[in-house]
Amino acid sequence: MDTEKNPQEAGLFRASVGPHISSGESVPHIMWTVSAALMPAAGLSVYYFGLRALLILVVSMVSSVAFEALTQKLTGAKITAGDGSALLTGLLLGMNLPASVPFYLPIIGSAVAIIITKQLFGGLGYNIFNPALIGRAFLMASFPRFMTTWLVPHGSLSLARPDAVTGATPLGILKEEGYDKLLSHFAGRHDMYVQLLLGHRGGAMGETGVIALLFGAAYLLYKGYITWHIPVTFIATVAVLTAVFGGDPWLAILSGGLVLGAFFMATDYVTVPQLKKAQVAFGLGCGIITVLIRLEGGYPEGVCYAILLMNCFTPLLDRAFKAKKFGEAPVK
Amino acid sequence: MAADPAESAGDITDMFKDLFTIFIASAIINNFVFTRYLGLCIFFGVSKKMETALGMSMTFTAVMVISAALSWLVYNLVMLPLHIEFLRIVLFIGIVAGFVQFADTMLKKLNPTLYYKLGIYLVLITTNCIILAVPVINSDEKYNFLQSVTLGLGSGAGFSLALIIMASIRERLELANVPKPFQGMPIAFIVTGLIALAFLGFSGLITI
Amino acid sequence: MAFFLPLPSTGEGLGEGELQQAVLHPDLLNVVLKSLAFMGGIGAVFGLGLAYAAKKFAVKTDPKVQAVRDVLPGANCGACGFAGCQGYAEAVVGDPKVSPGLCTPGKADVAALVAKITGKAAPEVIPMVATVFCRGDECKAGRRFRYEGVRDCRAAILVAGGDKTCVYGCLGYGTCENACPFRAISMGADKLPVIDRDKCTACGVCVAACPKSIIHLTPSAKKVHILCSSHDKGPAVKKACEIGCIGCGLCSKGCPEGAISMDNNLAVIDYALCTHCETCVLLCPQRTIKDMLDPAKEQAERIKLPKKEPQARAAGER
Amino acid sequence: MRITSFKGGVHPPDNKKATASLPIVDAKLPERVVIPMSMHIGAPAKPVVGVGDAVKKGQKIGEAQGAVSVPVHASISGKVIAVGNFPSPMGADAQAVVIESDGKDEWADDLTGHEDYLSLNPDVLRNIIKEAGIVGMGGATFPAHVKLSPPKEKKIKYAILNGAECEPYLTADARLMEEIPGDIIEGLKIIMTILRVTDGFVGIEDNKKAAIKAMTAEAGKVACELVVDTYYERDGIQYDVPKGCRMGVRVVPLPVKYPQGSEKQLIKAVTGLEVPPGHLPMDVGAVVQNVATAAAIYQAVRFGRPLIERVLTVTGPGINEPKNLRVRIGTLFEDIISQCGGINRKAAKVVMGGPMMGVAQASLGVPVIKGASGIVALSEKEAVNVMDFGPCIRCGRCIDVCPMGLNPSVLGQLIEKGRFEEAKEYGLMDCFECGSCSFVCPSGRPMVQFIKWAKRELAKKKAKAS
Amino acid sequence: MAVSYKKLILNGIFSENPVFRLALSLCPAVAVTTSVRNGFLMGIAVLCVMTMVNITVSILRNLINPKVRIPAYILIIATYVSITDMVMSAYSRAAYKEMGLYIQLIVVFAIIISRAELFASKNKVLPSAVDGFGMGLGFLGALVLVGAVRELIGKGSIAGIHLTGGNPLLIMVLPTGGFFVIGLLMGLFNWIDQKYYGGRPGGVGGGHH
Amino acid sequence: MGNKDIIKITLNLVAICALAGVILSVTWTITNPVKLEKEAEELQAALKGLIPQADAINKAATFVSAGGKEGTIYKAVKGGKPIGYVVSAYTKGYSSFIKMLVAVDTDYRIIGIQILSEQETPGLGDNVDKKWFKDQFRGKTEDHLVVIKGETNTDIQAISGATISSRAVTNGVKAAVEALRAERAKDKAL
Ligand SMILES: Cc1cc2nc3c(=O)[nH]c(=O)nc-3n(C[C@H](O)[C@H](O)[C@H](O)COP(=O)(O)O)c2cc1C
Ligand SMILES: Cc1cc2nc3c(=O)[nH]c(=O)nc-3n(C[C@H](O)[C@H](O)[C@H](O)COP(=O)(O)O)c2cc1C
Ligand SMILES: Cc1cc2nc3c(=O)[nH]c(=O)nc-3n(C[C@H](O)[C@H](O)[C@H](O)COP(=O)(O)O)c2cc1C
Ligand SMILES: Cc1cc2nc3c(=O)[nH]c(=O)nc-3n(C[C@H](O)[C@H](O)[C@H](O)CO)c2cc1C
Ligand code: SF4
Ligand code: SF4
Ligand code: SF4
Ligand code: SF4
Ligand code: FES
Repeated sequence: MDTEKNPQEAGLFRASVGPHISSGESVPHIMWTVSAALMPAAGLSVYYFGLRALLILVVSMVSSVAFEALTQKLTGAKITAGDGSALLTGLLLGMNLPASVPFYLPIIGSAVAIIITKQLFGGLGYNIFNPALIGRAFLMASFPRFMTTWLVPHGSLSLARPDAVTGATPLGILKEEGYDKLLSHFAGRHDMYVQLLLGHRGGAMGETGVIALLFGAAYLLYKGYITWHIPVTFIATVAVLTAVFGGDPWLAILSGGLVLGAFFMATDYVTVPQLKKAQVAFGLGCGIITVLIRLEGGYPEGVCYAILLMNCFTPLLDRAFKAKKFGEAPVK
Repeated sequence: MAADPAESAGDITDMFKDLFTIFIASAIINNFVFTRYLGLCIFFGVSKKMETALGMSMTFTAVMVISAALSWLVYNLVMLPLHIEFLRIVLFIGIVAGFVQFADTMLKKLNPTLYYKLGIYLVLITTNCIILAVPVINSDEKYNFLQSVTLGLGSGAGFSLALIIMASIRERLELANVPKPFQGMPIAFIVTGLIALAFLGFSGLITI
Repeated sequence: MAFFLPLPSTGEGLGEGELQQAVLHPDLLNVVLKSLAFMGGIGAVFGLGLAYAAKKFAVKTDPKVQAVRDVLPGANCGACGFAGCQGYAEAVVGDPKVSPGLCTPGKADVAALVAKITGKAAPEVIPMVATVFCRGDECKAGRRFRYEGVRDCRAAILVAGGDKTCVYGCLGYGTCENACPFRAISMGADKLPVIDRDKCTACGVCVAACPKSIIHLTPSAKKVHILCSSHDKGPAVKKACEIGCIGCGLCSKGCPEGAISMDNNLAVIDYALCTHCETCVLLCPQRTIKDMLDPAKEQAERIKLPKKEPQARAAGER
Repeated sequence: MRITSFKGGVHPPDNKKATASLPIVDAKLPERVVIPMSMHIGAPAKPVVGVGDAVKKGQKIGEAQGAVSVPVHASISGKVIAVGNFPSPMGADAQAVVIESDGKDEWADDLTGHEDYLSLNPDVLRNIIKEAGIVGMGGATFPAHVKLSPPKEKKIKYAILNGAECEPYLTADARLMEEIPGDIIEGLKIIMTILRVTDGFVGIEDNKKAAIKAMTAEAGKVACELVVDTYYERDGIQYDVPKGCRMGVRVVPLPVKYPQGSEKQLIKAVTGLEVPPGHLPMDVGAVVQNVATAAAIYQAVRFGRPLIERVLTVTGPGINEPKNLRVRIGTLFEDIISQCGGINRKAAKVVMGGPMMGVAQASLGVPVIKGASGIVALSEKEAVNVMDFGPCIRCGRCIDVCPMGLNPSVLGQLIEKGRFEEAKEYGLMDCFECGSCSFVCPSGRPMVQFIKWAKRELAKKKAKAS
Repeated sequence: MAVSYKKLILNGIFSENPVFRLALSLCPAVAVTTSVRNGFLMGIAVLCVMTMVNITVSILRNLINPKVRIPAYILIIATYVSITDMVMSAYSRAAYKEMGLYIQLIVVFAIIISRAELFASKNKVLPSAVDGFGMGLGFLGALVLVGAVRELIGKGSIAGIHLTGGNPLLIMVLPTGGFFVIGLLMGLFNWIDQKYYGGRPGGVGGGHH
Repeated sequence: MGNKDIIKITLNLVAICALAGVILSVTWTITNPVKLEKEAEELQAALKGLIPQADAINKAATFVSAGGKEGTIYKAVKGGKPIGYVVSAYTKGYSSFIKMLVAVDTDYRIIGIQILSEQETPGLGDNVDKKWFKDQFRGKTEDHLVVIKGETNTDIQAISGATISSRAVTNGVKAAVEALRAERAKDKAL
């Protein structure tokens, strides 16, 4: 046979099955963009909670990436720690912590998030549960005291652990002391909404700056990196159910980690259903569980557990909903 | 049997509320597998495939309800009057074993297809903690007949839910690149731990 | 609403209330009699029920199936041609025409056992082993283009029939390695599969998996092989690969047993006739013929061959 | 008047500028052609000439084998110098006849045309088309006469010409429509005559304004030639074929998105009908042919000329002088490229067809076949490298774009683990390998390769079982 | 069947460890192993019951009709469990309070019935006793190991002796932590097995026989 | 299989059942008194531990406690005169019913409490059994049975991270005192 007819003297052609061109989208690009979209909120939390907040975020991100690289080295897998997904996990984990936690907490949290929740399942794309949220839930169960000690926004540059100045979260006050107490805490309903929107209140770092979160979320929606399905159903369900049970729906939306959770964590491709219809069901489930926990549960806040519980159902939802095939009679 | 507040109140809605609470509590909130850590052997054993999980779910729920009912009857109508409560472990497990063996023999003959689908699970049921825990709770808590049966049904439904969730997750895991030493049972344990961690969100779901 | 289920417990209670005299000082005889009656009753009910059910609903099962199933290796490799070991067990017991010697991994021992259980005659089983009929490693045969895609030989042939210069040659993406249920295959550094002849059970899974059909089962006692699969004419082979069979026929002519025949430009050994005389090994100008009897000699021979850089055949790197 | 198109699809950069306005030019007469016996779906033709035979242009050199097969013709006059296995652009080597030119380029003597072709019996027409070796020139190379012979119980209502040309880079069909709209419409009329349909459509993507204009003008003439009214409404759209016409041909501008040119998607866009999974276009009463096929049919029926040449686009950053060329079947890629200023250092990958569905070539020593719509030399940067694709991150983009409504993410993962049978349950067989999924996948997963691989394994298994 | 007693015992501890290899009787392995002490007590209870059951079944093996084999074995197990339960409730009250329900649940531990069925019903008394003892030992060992790890991480102590200061990982003494510890230990053992003994992947089973 | 087999199988099972019944009833007759005695002893020890100066502490009344469970009131007598009461009551905690003894003097001032059983979270809720927590109740009157998060000398300081359990115990104590009040109102002799 004739193989000598190689016209390209410089070397060999490349060959593969088509398509031979691509949209140019890549995983690192997506991950870094989502991280960037979180920066306004991260910046705001540093503004409110001081340098310490920055340090917690950095420790969390660095340790996540380090654990990712370490496990990949140990298991002999290709090292993809730079693809931004571990960084994003670290960032989100950090944003889920109060600024007052000791520095070893984000490290333990990243270890659980990256090693147990992600790499033991095969790494990016294979994990069943949201790594950052598992990290948070793990820390919550292990160090409930640290995890429920919230800082009052103070903008201090000190790095010491300010254990004296603690403030309750709005939902905590709501649960413990009631709505009226909460209103008096904020000097009025209108002030409360504004303060919540601007994030001037106690809470985990990433929960506070709702306006900054919405800003980042809008950018991701515009870029098409996330779609409205989960966030909107999630938030709407919480608002409606809260109203039905006699609560304040706006407070329900603006307080707690709902905005962060709905836009940045309940949208993690890996751990939510793929199909839009299934995503709506996912958002609905998240909303119901969140309200159940907030109103009846042992915790003041339920977003984290709601997403994790729905993560359990993701494979089931993936099975239950099928796309309509071209030419098939529409499925009911 | 002991006085039960709902019963003595004689209020039908209260009774249904009470039964509903028992059902939801045992099926979801206090799911035996994820919050009580019972029934694990079978849970891990048959959750590899959705098909087996479904088979086990149906079989288990049926056996659960029947054995809860039978146990209640014998315990409350025979053992309590005779003051031989100390035989309850023997009795409860005896009922399950006998019933399962009976159903096994019958099914094999009467409906072989169903037998080949469900038969293998029948035998496994006798070695499931929940099957014993439920009658024990029923007698401990002095539940009435309906409450006992509801607890049986709820526990069965809860176990089924756990199995189905787990099976769907494990089927997805078959596409994942779990490191070799962790394939199979170890990763299943980790998954269950993670689900249990998520179910902690339900903990304390009580009014104070 | 309180969704709250009590944990069952026995260790909880402190004895409360006045201790009943009867309970505190039970009458042994009374208790024993009550228990006896109760347990006897339960036993009778269950015993009768079960025994009756066992009689009424008796089904025959063939214990032989289980017996056969127990002696089979349980690899479910499918070499027998049935759906797993259970399938074969049922077939060999149920169907008199099914031979007891179909389980290749089980070798003669299992065949004998199965024969004994089923009462069939034990067949003669020639032990076989898998052999790779290609020696064109990265140095000896090059690549035609730069393949990009899934690292699997079956996927790689989708692109222009595979990237090897020799269209018959081993692609080296290790499909056989992954397919072997007994982990008998490993990909060598030269990107050719190496078969561990001790681990290989001749199940034939790799034979079916290889898209180039260059793995064959050969009698494990026979150790001289013509390791090439190319049916190309001599000049084409020479261009594509250094060690391929060029169809010159020297071996065929030289073999004192007449064991080698030419099949469409490729020399083929009839293992029934080969006596390991090694004449052909020495005759082959391309050194295609491999003698596994004497691996040291084989090694020495390999070293003698001029080594080339991988892809030397290609017109160099871009 | 745009009808909703299909759901999904992608928008690759179209890159057609380089050749869109270049008129078709005739390529130099090749000195040697390598004509594969298998340029169509179905059994390869059997050579009927031997080494040393003298042949003339249009002379039959390969005989069709069976129903789904067509004959093969010499594309130049000269001498047969070899019959054997030669590299083919479709992959592995295939049997081919090599002809050395005598420079005379003489037609064979026995080729006869028909002036009054529309009055011929459909069976006669079909036979002419078959004997002319005409296969689908849109890429699928399905024998045209088979498509034009639907079983009696299938009532065909629409004859659709495919002028979508949705692949980036390619402009051959667009040029044909601009330059010889008459041939194409005549071809369509022959098709309509054979199928006895009154409704002809030409679907053209909206970015080819000149082609739409030329074709609309030509289609308008059809409407005026013949008699009988047809007014009808379908899916809320009024189709009014002017009074006094029997046949109507309508040019339908299509939304610009890939793979608009795929048969089922085109039918959906033009008629609003969806061909159910596992069914053929004729099951909804449609037959689709490429515009070049229609032109070839006209050539064969009118002048008796078999399919021995085709128009293709030679383009891409790796080609020095991109062109639209009319070339003889069997001309080697290297000969064609040398007429386009040669290949340059940028070329990393040479593809026959478009960059989405085209077949990458190992070398340029392969011949042009009937289904070759272009030769595209892609640059290192734009040719995607799938060697180190990552795991699926379940982003769902592929599901959104799959025009068939499949779940390529699951398909890819199942096949990656060797679970071909299960992939079938997820609609493996309905995938027509358009590559939209791989195009958008941020992990660069080669779904099309997975899918082709699985289909092949399943076919092998089926063949073994029977 | 020629059996070496040493091999039988080692078998129970390593190659067929009820928890790590056979994945049987997992509930107590998760639920009661919050400390070395609890694991030890549970293990001892199971060890006793298992040995006695195996002995009894082996003695009675020719007297029990195969048709009612399973119910009969379960009755035997239940009897021994009830005895353990009663004896503990009377004479070892502290331990009994901590074991709570799980003592009664010993009845359904698959490992016991499976050994009765697979081994004791086919073997003489002494080997059966040794087998039961070995399996029980393996179970005991597994529970103590899991208990030790959890106690160390979750409480910073081992067998009640405080070792570390600071804030321990509370979650480890929650049952959730039990799953993690067992999963990770299983993985570790598999890794050792695969690395040094060339074991099969997914070496742990999880069947009921 | 004939009818004889049925009888044989049945007898087989009956024999085993009977044997089990006999063994168990013998064991029970031996162990149960011991168990009950020990339970009684433990109860007395617990009661005495709360009001050591009493001559005798005996059951005096029952009432319905949390979750419909039975609560008991014991009366502590010294020299024939009541010096206090011990209430055994349940309260709904974080994840279980907490059972406790509440000792009260005749003026309803708390003498002390004892946790009998609980299944709260190890490390969190189960800290209600810690001495410092229980000791807080000594000498408190009903008015000061209020849980405070943070330092307090007058009220009950919550266990940090387990406010629910702390509150449960405190409310349980309050409920127990109320139950005692109610029972005494009903039964003057108490
Ligand atoms: C087995 C087979 C039979 C076919 N039969 C017909 C037919 O009878 N009529 C028809 O119009 N097309 C028929 N086709 C052609 C297909 O409908 C389709 O046009 C062809 O596969 C190319 O389409 P594509 O380029 O969109 O892939 C057949 C195709 C195959 C594979
Ligand atoms: C993804 C995809 C894209 C296609 N694009 C075109 C196209 O742009 N133009 C075209 O004529 N055929 C295209 N085809 C082929 C058509 O499906 C169909 O086979 C053809 O139009 C039938 O005409 P033919 O048999 O005359 O080639 C495409 C097929 C596929 C699968
Ligand atoms: C795993 C887990 C177990 C818990 N167990 C208890 C418990 O036993 N008792 C309790 O009061 N709260 C328990 N909690 C609830 C939280 O710690 C809750 O935030 C706390 O009760 C509120 O108290 P704080 O106001 O001091 O933060 C538990 C939480 C978790 C995550
Ligand atoms: C839109 C979006 C949201 C994400 N959200 C999370 C998240 O909530 N938690 C997390 O650990 N990783 C998140 N990631 C990163 C990544 O998907 C995650 O690490 C995978 O779950 C790891 O397999 C997100 C990524 C994207 C693109
Ligand atoms: S022998 Fe076959 S399967 Fe194995 S690497 Fe070579 S080509 Fe691939
Ligand atoms: S090498 Fe081939 S024949 Fe031998 S055991 Fe492996 S797969 Fe089977
Ligand atoms: S799955 Fe097939 S049809 Fe769907 S986008 Fe991918 S290649 Fe196209
Ligand atoms: S586009 Fe790629 S990464 Fe996204 S779901 Fe599809 S296969 Fe997975
Ligand atoms: S110990 Fe096996 S199910 Fe509980």
